[in-house]
Amino acid sequence: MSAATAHEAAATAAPMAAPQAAAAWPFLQMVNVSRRFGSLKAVDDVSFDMAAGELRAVIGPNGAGKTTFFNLISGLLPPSQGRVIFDGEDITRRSIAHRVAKGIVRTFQITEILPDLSVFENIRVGVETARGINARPWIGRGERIAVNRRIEELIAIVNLTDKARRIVGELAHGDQRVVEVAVALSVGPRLLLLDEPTAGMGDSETEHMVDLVRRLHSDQGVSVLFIEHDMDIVFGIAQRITVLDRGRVLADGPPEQISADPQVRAAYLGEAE
Amino acid sequence: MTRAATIAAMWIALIALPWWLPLIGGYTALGSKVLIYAIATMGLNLVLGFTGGLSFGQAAYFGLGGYGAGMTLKYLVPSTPLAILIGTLVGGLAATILGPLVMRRRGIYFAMITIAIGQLFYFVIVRWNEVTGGEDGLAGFGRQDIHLGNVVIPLTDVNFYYLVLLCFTVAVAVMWTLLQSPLGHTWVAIRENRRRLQFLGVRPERYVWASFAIAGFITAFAGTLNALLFNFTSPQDLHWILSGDFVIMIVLGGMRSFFGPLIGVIIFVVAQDYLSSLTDNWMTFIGLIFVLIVLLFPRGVFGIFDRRAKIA
Amino acid sequence: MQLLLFNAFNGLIQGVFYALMALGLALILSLNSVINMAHGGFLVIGAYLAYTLSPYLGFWGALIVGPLLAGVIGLAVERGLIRPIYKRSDPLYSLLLTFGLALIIEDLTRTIWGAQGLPLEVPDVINSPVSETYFFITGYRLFVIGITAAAAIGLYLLLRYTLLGIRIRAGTSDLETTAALGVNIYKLRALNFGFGCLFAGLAGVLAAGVLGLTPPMGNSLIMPSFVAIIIGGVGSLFGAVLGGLLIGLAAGIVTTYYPAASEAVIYLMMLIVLAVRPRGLLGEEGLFE
Amino acid sequence: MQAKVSRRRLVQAGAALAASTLSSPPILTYAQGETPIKIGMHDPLTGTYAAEGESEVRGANMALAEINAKGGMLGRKVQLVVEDDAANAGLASQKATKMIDQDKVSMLMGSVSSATALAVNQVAHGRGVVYMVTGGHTDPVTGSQCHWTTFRICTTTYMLAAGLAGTLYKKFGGKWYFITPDYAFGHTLQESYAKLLKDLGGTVLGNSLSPLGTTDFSSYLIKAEQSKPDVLINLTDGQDLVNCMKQAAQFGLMKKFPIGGGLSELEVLRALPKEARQGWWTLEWWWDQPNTPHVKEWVAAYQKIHTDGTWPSARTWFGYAGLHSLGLGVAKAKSLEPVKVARALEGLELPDEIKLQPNKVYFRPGDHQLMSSEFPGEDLPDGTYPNLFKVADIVAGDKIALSVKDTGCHLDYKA
Repeated sequence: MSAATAHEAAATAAPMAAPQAAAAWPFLQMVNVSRRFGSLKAVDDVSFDMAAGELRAVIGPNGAGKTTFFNLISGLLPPSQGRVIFDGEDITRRSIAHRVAKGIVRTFQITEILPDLSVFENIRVGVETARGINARPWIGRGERIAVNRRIEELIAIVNLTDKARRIVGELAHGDQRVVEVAVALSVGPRLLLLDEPTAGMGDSETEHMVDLVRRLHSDQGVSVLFIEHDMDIVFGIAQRITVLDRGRVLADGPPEQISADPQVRAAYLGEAE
Repeated sequence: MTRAATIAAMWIALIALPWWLPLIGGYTALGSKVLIYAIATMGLNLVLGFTGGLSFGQAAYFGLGGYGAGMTLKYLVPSTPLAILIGTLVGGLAATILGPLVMRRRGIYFAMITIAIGQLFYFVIVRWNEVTGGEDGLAGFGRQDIHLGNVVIPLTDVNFYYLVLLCFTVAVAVMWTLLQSPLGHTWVAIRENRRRLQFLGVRPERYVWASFAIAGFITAFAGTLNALLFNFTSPQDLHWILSGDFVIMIVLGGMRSFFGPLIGVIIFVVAQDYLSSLTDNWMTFIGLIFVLIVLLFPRGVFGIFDRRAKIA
Repeated sequence: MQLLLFNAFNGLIQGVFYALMALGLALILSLNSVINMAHGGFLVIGAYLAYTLSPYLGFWGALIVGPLLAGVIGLAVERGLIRPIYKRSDPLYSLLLTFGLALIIEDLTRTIWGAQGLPLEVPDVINSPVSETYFFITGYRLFVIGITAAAAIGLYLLLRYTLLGIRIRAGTSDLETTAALGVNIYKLRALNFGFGCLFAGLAGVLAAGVLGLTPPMGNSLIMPSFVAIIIGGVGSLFGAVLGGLLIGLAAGIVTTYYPAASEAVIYLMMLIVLAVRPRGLLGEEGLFE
Repeated sequence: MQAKVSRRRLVQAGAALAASTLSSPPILTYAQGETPIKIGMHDPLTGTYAAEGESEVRGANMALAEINAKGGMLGRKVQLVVEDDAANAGLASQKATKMIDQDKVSMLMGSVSSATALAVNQVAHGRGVVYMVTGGHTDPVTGSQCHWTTFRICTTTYMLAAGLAGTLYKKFGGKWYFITPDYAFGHTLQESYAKLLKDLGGTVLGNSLSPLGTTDFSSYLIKAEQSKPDVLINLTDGQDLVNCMKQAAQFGLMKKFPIGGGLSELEVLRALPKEARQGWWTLEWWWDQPNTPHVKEWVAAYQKIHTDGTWPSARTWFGYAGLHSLGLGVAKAKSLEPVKVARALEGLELPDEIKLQPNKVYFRPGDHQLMSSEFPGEDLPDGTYPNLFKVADIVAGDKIALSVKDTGCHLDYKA
């Protein structure tokens, strides 16, 4: 499909969207987005495109505005200016729930789980939400079996079968983060936002997580956008990297281009050495 | 003992209560009162223990249920089932209507607003003399015999106990089903982590509202039985002191456990009944129960055995 | 019309009293994160201690020493009972603890001083009307307004200009950071709790001038101050004062036409404020700002 | 506060709370096999009405000692079971049920608040147990909600009004303003006063209904002042009365017009500072009756037992007369059977050493209301406890009570 036909298709499907000339369908697009906190510009006039099926990393020094960037996409914060477009729809002012329904699901830098519940119960909430039944005051046998089967499936995907009945709050940190990813996965994301998925993990835990992210992307067909500090991981798995610095996009491109970018080397990689 | 065996033993003990309670010096009405309070507190615990909303004004719906039932019998129809039905609706609808004001709050705010709303109802009841009897309470009605086709069941003390036990069973079945359902799972998830749930695309407010409303109905249901217990209801049944008592009964038994409130009620009601016969200073002892539970046994009786109930 | 004005003014005077109660409660709520259900208890303690001390110290001495002792008892309670539960994130526990404390205080008061109501004698200087026409403006009421205003202004100055006050404000907005900066937050919270109880004690002595002393007297006085805080906005001390004045005014006006609703009206007002402006009139804007 | 009444001490005081979970005190067995007659008494020993409740219990215990000293009832020892109702109607019902079912009491007595009286009225009637109301004044107890089981010592609200109205009218004039507590007791009292005033030829200038538990009376006092009454009738009771009078004194209203009222009590008078202890009120009994036989001896007997410097009040007498009445009823019926006791009590006249007042004092058969006297009089601002009141008159109860027909009472004996 040529760029021109893609443009037309988008225009007919969603007249609100303003797709720009991109190589592929603009899956997630941010147009001149800013977010201010008082006088501080945490995100400053950022424009950003991401294609469906991408595995993209967001990097940048501390205070670069990475988490705010995620908050703007996931709907935790409204932008001060600019527009956020997802899958052809302007979602700038849409609720978190609407975004999740469209397939944007995130995890947090500080693990957000249901600490007093088991792995199974954590994932069950997501599965029931995904099936749209979580307001039901009773559950039939058939439905219950279907729900349980799906939970077991997800637990198998993230390799936690032997810990399914354990209380999440008592699991190792790495496992807790895996549970969070599994819960996010349970609602059927199209775009998964992972905020520092390996933060605070040991080597083997990190390896497990990296493998999981890669498999989600390749086997489950989920588009993944992740914030990460560990450059080995970033350059190891990301297909494309966006570098933020002081709220602005410093560079954007495939790993080899980023690692060669003199600006990035000066502002970020140099500093990290 | 397995869980099933324990629960079976509990039901047998409850069914046989009118025989064994007098033998150890109790009285049947005390058994009825315990079960009535158990329904109320287990209902409240849907909000408090399972949804994590600190409802501190629950007595209002309990009392409204009582007035609804009493006034039905006094002014409308002499029918016990109708009195229970109407009372339950009155209290439950009050909670449903006010739910939206409550559902967005958390923690301290939730507590303060529920207390204040409870006091609003208290003052309406206590000042609306012509209808409610005001400070003197509502008297002059009596529970009516139950007519089942040609069979007439007189509501003697023992029969009334069995009516209460039947209601308890129904309420337990309803609450158990709810907590096993996706709705119940969502409540627990809200208690555990509201933000996580929001980012799964759930709007927690609506579910908190549902929880608050359902708890209101169940507490009101208990309130109707309470009015029928002594054929009397008074504004003190809506007062925040009773709300506080309900909460401590739940915490005493264990707020994370389904049957925890029942245990808490048994201990609290029996202790109050016993202590207030023993000493003028029983309030100090009740107060000490509050303080000691909070400081030493925050997980309650059930929590001691349940490693899930983490507090600090 | 004249009657309405009388009552509106009179309501404001009553509101001053609610404000004083609410101020102490709000202070404890914001820094200690405790809904102090025993606030009415500390009020009773202040009032009874003043009653016991007044034969020795006179009314004026008792007015000072009674609340101070209530504050000291507050310090002890904080140290022994409240401090161990700060680490529990669920506010349920402090609520229940102070609730139990309220029962104990009421019962001990009854045991020590008796259930029989007791009169606190007010000096004649302030115990009569200042004007024939406006007979409801008594010296005592002006005195209450004066003391409350002085207490509120004193608190404002303390929070604004003293090191302790600045720390309390800092702790209210971000306790962890304040602790990280090397402030002993345990001491800070203890002092703050003591201040709150001191305010409760002061309210108690002032109330005793117009009410008879009974052990349960705190119960009926604590709820309106809750409402004052919700209306004014949780987290704002100025809001608590404003809320107190507003509900006093509302109750005063409604009393003119429909006395039976004079209590219900303040709760209705709260519902309306919540529906229109959920965080209260001045909610979460920091202390006195 | 010492000299505790003989509460139920069936258990070792040290019995641990833990042990109480489901067990209950073992029944005390008498060595001789003689079972005592138990009488259950509920009264507020905590909460707002604790002072009044304690006075009633003290009175009942004096009667108990006297009855047992004379051989008990029907030759059996009498035991008083006292339960705290905290002036909470729900708790009162529970305790009444407990005393009937668990303690097997033969008769019930007690109450300070009308709500508890009405609540226990239901329980007692439901179980066919004779109930002697000591201190709940609301009219329905021996009126619209009267039962064959229920008798009452304290006077009706109507009688309270009737005792004083004439005196006030004659002394001060006929333009009255009312401050009325907004609940059943206040309403009946005000209606009674208004009716009596009309009959005397006076006018009601206005009536402010003050919610029970009001702490700030200024708006009602403002309204009252504006109407420039001959008399301000303050019908509030208990703590409300204390608060209202304190505030009226601060407004200087006592200097403008006299204040009169409904019920006052020694307990209330004691709680008033001197500047508020003014005006005309009705008591239902007074310790200083120099010309009435037995009163001085009785007061002395009270003070021999209670050395805390207190004097007996009307409440003490309620408790005293209440238990003695039950004793007299049983003696006359020669049985504990409720219907027989109730029938025996109807028309029963209290002897001098129990009634402790002039006039004929008896239970009216039609509504079971005791026809006892009212003691209208004036507060003494300069008096010291217990000289806080000057009795002006002692009005016989049956002269001022509503006729049985007007009370609306129909006794519901089973056929």
